[in-house]
Amino acid sequence: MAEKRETPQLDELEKGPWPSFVTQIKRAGEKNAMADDLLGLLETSYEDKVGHWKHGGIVGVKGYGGGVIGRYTDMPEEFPNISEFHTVRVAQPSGWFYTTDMLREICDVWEERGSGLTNMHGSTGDIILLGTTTDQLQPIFDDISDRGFDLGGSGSDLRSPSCCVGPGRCEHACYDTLDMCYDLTNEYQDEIHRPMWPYKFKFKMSGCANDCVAAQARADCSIIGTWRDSIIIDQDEVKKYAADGLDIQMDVCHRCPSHCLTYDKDTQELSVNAEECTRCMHCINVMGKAIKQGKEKGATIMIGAKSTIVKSAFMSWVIVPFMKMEPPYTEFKEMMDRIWDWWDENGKTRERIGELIYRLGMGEFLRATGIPAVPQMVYRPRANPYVFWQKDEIEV
Amino acid sequence: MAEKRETPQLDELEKGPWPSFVTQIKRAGEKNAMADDLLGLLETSYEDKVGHWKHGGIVGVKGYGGGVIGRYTDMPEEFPNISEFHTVRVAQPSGWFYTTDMLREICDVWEERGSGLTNMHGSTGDIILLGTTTDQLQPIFDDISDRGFDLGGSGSDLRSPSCCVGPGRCEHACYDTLDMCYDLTNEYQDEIHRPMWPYKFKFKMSGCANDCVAAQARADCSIIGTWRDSIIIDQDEVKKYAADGLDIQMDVCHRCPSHCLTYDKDTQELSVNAEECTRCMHCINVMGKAIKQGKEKGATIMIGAKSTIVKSAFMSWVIVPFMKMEPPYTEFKEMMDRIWDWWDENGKTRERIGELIYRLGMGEFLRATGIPAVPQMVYRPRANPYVFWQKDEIEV
Amino acid sequence: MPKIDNGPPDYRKNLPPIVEQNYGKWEYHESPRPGVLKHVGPAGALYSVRCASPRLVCVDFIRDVCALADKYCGGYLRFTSRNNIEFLVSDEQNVEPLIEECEAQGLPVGGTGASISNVVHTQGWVHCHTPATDASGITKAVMDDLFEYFKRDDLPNKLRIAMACCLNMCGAAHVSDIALVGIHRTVPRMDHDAIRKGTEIPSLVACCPTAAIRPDPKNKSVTIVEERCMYCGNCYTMSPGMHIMDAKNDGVAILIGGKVSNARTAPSFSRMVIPFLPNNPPRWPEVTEAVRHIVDLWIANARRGERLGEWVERIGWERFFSLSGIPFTDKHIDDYIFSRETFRTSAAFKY
Amino acid sequence: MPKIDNGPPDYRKNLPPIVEQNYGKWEYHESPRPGVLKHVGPAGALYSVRCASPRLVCVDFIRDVCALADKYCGGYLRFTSRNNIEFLVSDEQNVEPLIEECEAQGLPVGGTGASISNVVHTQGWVHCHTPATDASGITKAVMDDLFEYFKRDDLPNKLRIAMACCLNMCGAAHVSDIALVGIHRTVPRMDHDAIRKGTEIPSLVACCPTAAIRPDPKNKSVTIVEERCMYCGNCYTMSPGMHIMDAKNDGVAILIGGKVSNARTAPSFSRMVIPFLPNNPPRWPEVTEAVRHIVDLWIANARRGERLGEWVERIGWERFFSLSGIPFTDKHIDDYIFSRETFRTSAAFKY
Repeated sequence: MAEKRETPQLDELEKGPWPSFVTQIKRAGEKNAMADDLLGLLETSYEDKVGHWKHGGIVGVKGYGGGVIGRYTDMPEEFPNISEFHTVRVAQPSGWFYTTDMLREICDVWEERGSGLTNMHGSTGDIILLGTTTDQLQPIFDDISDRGFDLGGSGSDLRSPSCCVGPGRCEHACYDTLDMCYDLTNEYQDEIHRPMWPYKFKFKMSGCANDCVAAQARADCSIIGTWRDSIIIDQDEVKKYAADGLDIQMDVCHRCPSHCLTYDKDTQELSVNAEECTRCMHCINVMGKAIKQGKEKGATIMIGAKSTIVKSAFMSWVIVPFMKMEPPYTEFKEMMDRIWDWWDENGKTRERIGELIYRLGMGEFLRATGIPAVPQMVYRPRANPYVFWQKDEIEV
Repeated sequence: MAEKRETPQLDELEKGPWPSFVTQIKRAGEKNAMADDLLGLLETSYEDKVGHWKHGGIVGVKGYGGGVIGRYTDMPEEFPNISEFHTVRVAQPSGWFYTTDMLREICDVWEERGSGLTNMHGSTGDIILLGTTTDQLQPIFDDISDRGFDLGGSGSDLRSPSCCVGPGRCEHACYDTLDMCYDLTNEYQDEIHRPMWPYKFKFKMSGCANDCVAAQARADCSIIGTWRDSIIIDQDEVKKYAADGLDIQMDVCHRCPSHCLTYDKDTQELSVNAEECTRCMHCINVMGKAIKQGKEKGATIMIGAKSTIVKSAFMSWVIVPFMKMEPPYTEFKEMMDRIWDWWDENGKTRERIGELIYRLGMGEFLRATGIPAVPQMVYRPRANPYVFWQKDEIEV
Repeated sequence: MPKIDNGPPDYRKNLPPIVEQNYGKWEYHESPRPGVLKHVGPAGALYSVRCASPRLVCVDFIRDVCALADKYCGGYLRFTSRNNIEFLVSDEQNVEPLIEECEAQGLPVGGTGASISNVVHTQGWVHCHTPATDASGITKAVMDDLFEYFKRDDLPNKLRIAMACCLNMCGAAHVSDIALVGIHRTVPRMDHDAIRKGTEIPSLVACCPTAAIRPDPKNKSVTIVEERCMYCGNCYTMSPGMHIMDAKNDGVAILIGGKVSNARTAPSFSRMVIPFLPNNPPRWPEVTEAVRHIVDLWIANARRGERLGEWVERIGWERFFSLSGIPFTDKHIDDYIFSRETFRTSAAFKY
Repeated sequence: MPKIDNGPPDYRKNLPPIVEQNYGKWEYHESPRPGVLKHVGPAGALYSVRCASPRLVCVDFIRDVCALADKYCGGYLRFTSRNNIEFLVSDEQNVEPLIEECEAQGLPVGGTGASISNVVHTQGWVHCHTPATDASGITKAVMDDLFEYFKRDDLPNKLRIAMACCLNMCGAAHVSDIALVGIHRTVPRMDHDAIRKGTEIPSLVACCPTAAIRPDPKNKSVTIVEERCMYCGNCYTMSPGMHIMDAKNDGVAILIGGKVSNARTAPSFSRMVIPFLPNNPPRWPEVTEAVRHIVDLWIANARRGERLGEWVERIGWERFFSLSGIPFTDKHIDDYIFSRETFRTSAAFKY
């Protein structure tokens, strides 16, 4: 290793109580020349206030169309060790549960063949192995595959599905998010590894409407756990919350969006108008020991979320208010096939499913996929009279 | 007059307690052949379920570019008396206040030279004289002009401004809607009578946020009376309402959208957190004797409303939260000149001002017209980062 | 001598003395009974007696009204924005006799306060060139049916009905508690001769909001991409050769929940609840029945003070559909420019 | 032997015994102290100790973490979607010693419940090709400043911060309580040689959301209508010749009030409150100060249980601006596709 690099700007970011990424790069840089060059490049960016990464060319491993993202610095002469500095996406286990043995396997491969730097994890959910050279890509894949790992998605394909902690550690999970995530990932290996669509597609699974993986905001298909019957109230537990000083009237009933809860201060009993409940999770979040979800559990299927580029950010909206969600998820998968077919048929390049539905209309989407229209799909009906009447609705 | 027409369908519409338009047409038809033919044409429409009016050609009177709308039936042989059946729009007095003498003058002209049928009034506010022949148009204008009337607007011009009853009969009027309507109508005679714009433009003036002329929904520029200081509460009158059985807590405080009112049941006193009041008129509507508007009165100026065709219906939005509104309305008129200039410069054919602002952006509109941006213009700021930065905001 | 740019009559010359004296100084108003408003100012009280009119009226009707105004109001009257007549009575003694005489002449008194006032409507088959239905006829049929609610003022709040005879939705139908809208449902039948003769082709092409109309230079006419047409009829306004009226398929849609006042909640658009009912003249029974059903549901379920739309928004539109039994279809879901904002981007809803 | 389409590791093999036994049968959870969650099921309790990580970590860091998990958790741990590490402790006795050792190793324990948890962020200058700023650096600076709120769990509700290094807004910045977004502000500098060499011109033209890019066949390149460009950088993604980074003018915008949970109120987008702050590395003092100001205003004014956006929506955005003293400008008003729905079509507002 060369003499110690001067990084006066980055050194400032080792101060303060929050754990420092600079310390991480330095630590890797002590034994890895790529990481050390990264430190130098980053210090340069901090000095001149621009990034120094160029577009990737096409890099990959045998049998895969994605999973690796090419990246090259625009200062290869100053920082030759990162003239190639590609990312490898490794599919994470459901819920990011690990044994330390598994993690060490990845660490060993990456120490040998890459920069030794990672993101635990990337925004989509994968383990991100940050920076290696082109010639190491295939050996890296071979090594991680031997150790039971696989690549995640990238490009215009199904991205690695991800899910909340679900039944693994949460009393609110209305279906098995961990299992469904694992099931779909295995079912759709081809769609994940070989880009074939107009653009990317994401699944995210949350066990309840608290939506701890932000599925509604980020996944083209968001699967949100819910129930169909009434919440269940345990009056003894209600009394305990009251005794512990919870202001049930104010903090629970008053904040309930549909005002479906009534609290009797004298008897300390809480009752629900089940029909009016929207299952938003608020009351359960506040007094979970006293209020439990109903027994008829499943999920709400929503579609369309994406980030800002280019036609604005979209949030997913309801397409199926309630679906039982049990292995092998046949009803769900059959619906997804119809949706993907329609998207594949009609989508423009780089058009997400939500943008396509917006462009062609929900009516067109529903008719093509055979999903029945229900009022739960909208906050409110259309304000214009511009209905596309279909041939069979018209007298000839 | 020919023998009595058979109108079995329309006869059904003379039954029932609501006053019948059929009776009106029949009554006119007794002495007017045009009205009688109209009855026959309408019965035909009731039989075959389509309208029988063609596009108008261009008809008019000397010196005017609008105010008359040409109309011809597509069944001139069956109904020769309405082969020409044009509409004359006559500008109404502010607030539709009339003396019976004035009304009779119009009736006399119209009985002599038209069908004898009118709309009191058209949707925009004009007196509508319904149906006459081309050769009668100039004489009609001459006659009504002699009697102190004038034509209203039509086509791509300023349409006849209209207003609520205002200070003429309402304690809520925050400015003199009747005067402003009369003032603007006189100020803009050229804009009303000689179409010169991309499309139509409407002013409507409401004295308070109850908006009794639906200005916010219908006028390109909606002028809504408001006040800048606090509502004024008369505690003696509050007590009277309480004594009369009004549930002040429920019907007033609870329904107040900003919950700025507090009622003390014991003292029967009502108090306001003036800063949080949005001046929506609810509490004043419910207990107007006890709650009065503030003293610093004026209007909120809003822009953009239009009906559904073609880019959806728009409602007006705020461009000036508060403006003093007193004759000669100089500040307002100067602003309108700048707005019209920009619209005239940038608007496409048949593009209303609201559609133009939507197309080019509020930022562009505000910069061009010199209206300062204020948070009252929006319910909430933008959710995207797509700001059009201006040259002077950028470092070169 | 006729004069150009005369301007409208000066309203100040048309104000009754009590109005002149109380002008801008009104203190409060009361509703002594349905159809009568009492406004009080320092100079005393004004009683306004409100009567329905069919909007389409003949000159003799106006003269009859004038005779009543002469007899009871010193010759002063006004009209409202909803086509009501208001007799401006300054002598309380005249109120009851005037009401009696109005009712006797077929001028029903009512429409004030928490009632159903007169319908704002368009011309329809009477005088419009793109109507999908008649406006005056439906209005008459609906108001005959709802007559009791014009005469009462104890509904949850006021209810405003508008009737527009085509998709132009003239007359504030887009912001009414209940909007009846004439709709076309089929692609325009093209009369190529008429198009060639009477039309500027580029304007015709440009006017189509969905770009369904394309130039056909060979024919000096246009073609229509049928599946893109949403039957707005804007092209018929541009060209007499684009026949949009269709006796078999034109009809009426019902939109509800609009409101224009700012009181409590922001102004809001009417929303489609019934995409189509057939044209069934002379009395459109399907339409009157549907309107009655919605009105009665509102009266039975809304809280005191709730406008129709405020009630529906409180309970949720999905609940409105389950409560009303009105079927929800793909046609209810917006697919136009601002559709996205109507999509339910929330997993919280009712059934 | 390497295998194609292996799929991810089977999560079931990575679950600690207490999780296997309570799987799907959890009864409730409690928060014994900030940074610790206690989940209880029929087989007993699981304690999760949550630590911050910088997300960008080296393999030795992971090994250190593994050593702790071996010592206190039988070799089991997990990560959260916000880049936190969670040690899964089944023996309550191990909780305090583990916490002590974490803190000693610079792994702060916190981020549970009504706290500010770890920041979700993007790569920034570290590894992205279109960044307008660094992401890790701002995150570090902001969290140093807000450190106390990571350690406390008595805020009005949880607060989620996201940092995206460009207008792509990766990483759920569009629905965060506070979103820091790197923005470009100048028209791309075109390198026509690079465009000619490396770009499919029609795709480049088509990718521009505002149609600002036009083909220039003579030059085999493109031109830009400058006043239409809104600097999204989408063209740079399509062509290496469209240089969007600008050292002098790139910087950071702040959007607030987004939320993704359905509890109480529907999920909502973050909204722009500060259109631009300069890039001032290494510690971006203007950004940390602005974030601190907003957080402290929320803590001082929100009701118990109110997310940042719920508080602002309750008091009104116009009141947020008057209360915060943040200037409102033309840049705050949307002028993109769905702008219309943000315009205040109501005459009722605060000052």
